[in-house]
Amino acid sequence: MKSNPEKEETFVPFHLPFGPQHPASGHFYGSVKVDGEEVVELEPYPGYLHRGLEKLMEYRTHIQNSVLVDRICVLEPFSNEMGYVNVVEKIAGIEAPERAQSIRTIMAELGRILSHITWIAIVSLALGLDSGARIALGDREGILRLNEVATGGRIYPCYFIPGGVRRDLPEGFEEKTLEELDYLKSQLNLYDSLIFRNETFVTRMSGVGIFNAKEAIALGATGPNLRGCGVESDVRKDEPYAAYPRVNFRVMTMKEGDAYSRVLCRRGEIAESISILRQLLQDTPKGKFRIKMTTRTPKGNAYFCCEAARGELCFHMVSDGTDKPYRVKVRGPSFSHTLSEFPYLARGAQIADIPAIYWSLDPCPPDMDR
Amino acid sequence: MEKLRPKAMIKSIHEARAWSLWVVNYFNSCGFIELFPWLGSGYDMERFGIRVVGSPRHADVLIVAGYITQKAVKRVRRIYDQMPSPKYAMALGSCCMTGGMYWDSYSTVKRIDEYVPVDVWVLGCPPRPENVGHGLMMLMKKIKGGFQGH
Amino acid sequence: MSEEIISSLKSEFADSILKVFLEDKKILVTVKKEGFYDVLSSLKGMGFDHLSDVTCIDYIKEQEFEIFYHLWAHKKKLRVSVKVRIPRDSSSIRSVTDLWTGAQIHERENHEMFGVNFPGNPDLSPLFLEDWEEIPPLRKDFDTRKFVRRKYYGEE
Amino acid sequence: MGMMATFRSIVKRLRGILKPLVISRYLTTKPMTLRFPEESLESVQGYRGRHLLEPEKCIGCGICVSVCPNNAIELVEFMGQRYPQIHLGKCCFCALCAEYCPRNALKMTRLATISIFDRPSAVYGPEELSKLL
Repeated sequence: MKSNPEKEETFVPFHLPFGPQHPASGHFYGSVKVDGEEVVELEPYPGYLHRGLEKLMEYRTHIQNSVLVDRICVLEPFSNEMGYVNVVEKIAGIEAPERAQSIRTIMAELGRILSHITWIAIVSLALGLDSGARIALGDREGILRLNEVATGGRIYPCYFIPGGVRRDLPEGFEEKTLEELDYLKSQLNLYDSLIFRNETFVTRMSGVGIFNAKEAIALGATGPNLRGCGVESDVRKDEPYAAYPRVNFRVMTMKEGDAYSRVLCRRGEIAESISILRQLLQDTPKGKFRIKMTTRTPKGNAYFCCEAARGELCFHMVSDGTDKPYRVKVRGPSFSHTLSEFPYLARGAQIADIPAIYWSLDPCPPDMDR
Repeated sequence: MEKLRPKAMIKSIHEARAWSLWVVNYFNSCGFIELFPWLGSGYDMERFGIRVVGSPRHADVLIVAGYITQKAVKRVRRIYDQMPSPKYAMALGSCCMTGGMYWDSYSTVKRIDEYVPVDVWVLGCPPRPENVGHGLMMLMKKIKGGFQGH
Repeated sequence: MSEEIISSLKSEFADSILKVFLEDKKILVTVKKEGFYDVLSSLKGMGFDHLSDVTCIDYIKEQEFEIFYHLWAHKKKLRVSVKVRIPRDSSSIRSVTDLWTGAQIHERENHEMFGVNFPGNPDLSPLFLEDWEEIPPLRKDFDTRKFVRRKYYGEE
Repeated sequence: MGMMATFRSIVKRLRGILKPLVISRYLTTKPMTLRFPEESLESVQGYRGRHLLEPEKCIGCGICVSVCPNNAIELVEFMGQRYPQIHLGKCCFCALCAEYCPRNALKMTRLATISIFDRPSAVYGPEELSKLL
């Protein structure tokens, strides 16, 4: 610590609440011990959105759980459904039909773009760039409209179900999606000039919240936060699932490991997701979109990982032969972002950088508390 | 207040209150996502004079935007106490009315109106932005009609 | 790749490993409670540097907890799950925070939700629940519906 | 050399100020804001809104009661037969009841503007369910 010695015995840390009702903290209370402008220690106090979902899942059948499970991460419901549905199919030993797999991948990638655009809005609101935030909030409506057309639900689609998807894509969905993707591709340039290459955004984000690859791996970082330090790890490439083997895309990695490189990783991922969607929408295989599955799953346990927008989302389910899971453990990506990386990065930072570091990790508090 | 001022003035006070609702910046769970069109440029609630303010001291309306956990209900109640009266509360979604999705969860509060008197319930999980707008219109009509709030 | 790891594990820890097998590109290791820490530290040496999850499962009929450590090797692109069984009542198992710093919060959550004690973990204070007097909620003998009826709906 | 450095920093400052002005193209395009009560983003065909019950098809089997994750549906007596009564304050609009109804008696409509002042008006009995108010 840089605090001078003669102040040592009179130094009383001042607790600054980065509290639950803070415009940039989103229901996560961090008690920040501060020495002047510099953060000495940040203690996370999560739990404001803890509903005990893992306990509730033990009382509901698999079909009811597939509706409950996309409430885990509010900003990106599709990846939770993808994880839960695949782990149930793994235990039951069945495989969703080809068409269902590519529909699931299409909706998961749309969910990833939606989650990244929502993150662009929140991070520019946290740093005060309001015009970019308002436009990003307005752009979400296009993808929400696609969600509504395909699945019937705006924010919570309740669309994936063990054995496939609940209904087929309506006709004309491909053209509408391609149109929307062209619009989003052009909006990316607008975001570049408004937010990503904005003078204040760059100076506030670069050189802040730095950790190298070794520290990031030790802390349990995954997803764009780990790719920001140069480690090429993406579950879609390492353990391909659904229709990802048929798709080729580039894993975006940066080297510096500071807040700005994580931002650029996410920005690159939007462009990659758009190209993935274009490849998927060319040839969605025909055929059944759902197969009948018995409600009971055999005894056994399974572990499935998928790549959510924030990182590695893993489901570990134990089934005891009834139609209700015996135990489901969800490893949300934000669990390690907020509780082990953020306190590590906040040590030694300035107070003004706390929101910038916090939102460069893109945490989702309901995903952390479950 | 009724005795001292002529009727026309009282009516205009209600009208002025209805058209200048200030919402405290505490959006806690799923309903917060459906307020984006209202905060942003989708429906833009500034057209109705509804503004988001940071501190409860300046706010009139507390929007309870979803399920409330046992830990968060203390903060919600404290924020509601800090708001100057006349103040109103609006509840989004079914989770604060009857526990909704988490009716058997050990850590969420089942009825929010045990802690915060709610004036308008907006149903939906989460409610559509049009439904939230409908709720705001109903709250404004209720205030214009002379509802004093709490 | 995974066959060498399985054979080296078998040779090195013949006594403390009960079962090692490969199941659709994942290595599953069942370990006795005594030798579990050496197996984990040797796995970390082999390049399994990412601890993705510490899962605790409550088998109330056999009065045992089962703890899973899910590891992932970034360079080898391989996943290993290590399974340990510990008695349910005086459940305590050595903390692996010195191997992976990210494990501290996983163990803290399992301590709050199951009551498993992790000696060596720097901070096991409550994480999600505030002033909670009941037994740890995720255990099988805690019935959340009975608790909710008593506390929120007022029926006994 | 100082001249070039200051010149370059001036250019950098100017570019930083002028670049966000690209937003001025929004002056000419149609505003994104919808005037709420008149214009609004209507829900699409197939959106999961409020339920609609067809009493003649319903056989009172109670499958919807068991499949609902939130216990929002009960069977109540109405004109001699048992029909579902849905408490919209508990419902999560997931349409599992509509999907698993053997007689397709329960469907989801596009109507989603349901906001009320008091608690009891959230309970929709069989007669309210069968009429689209």
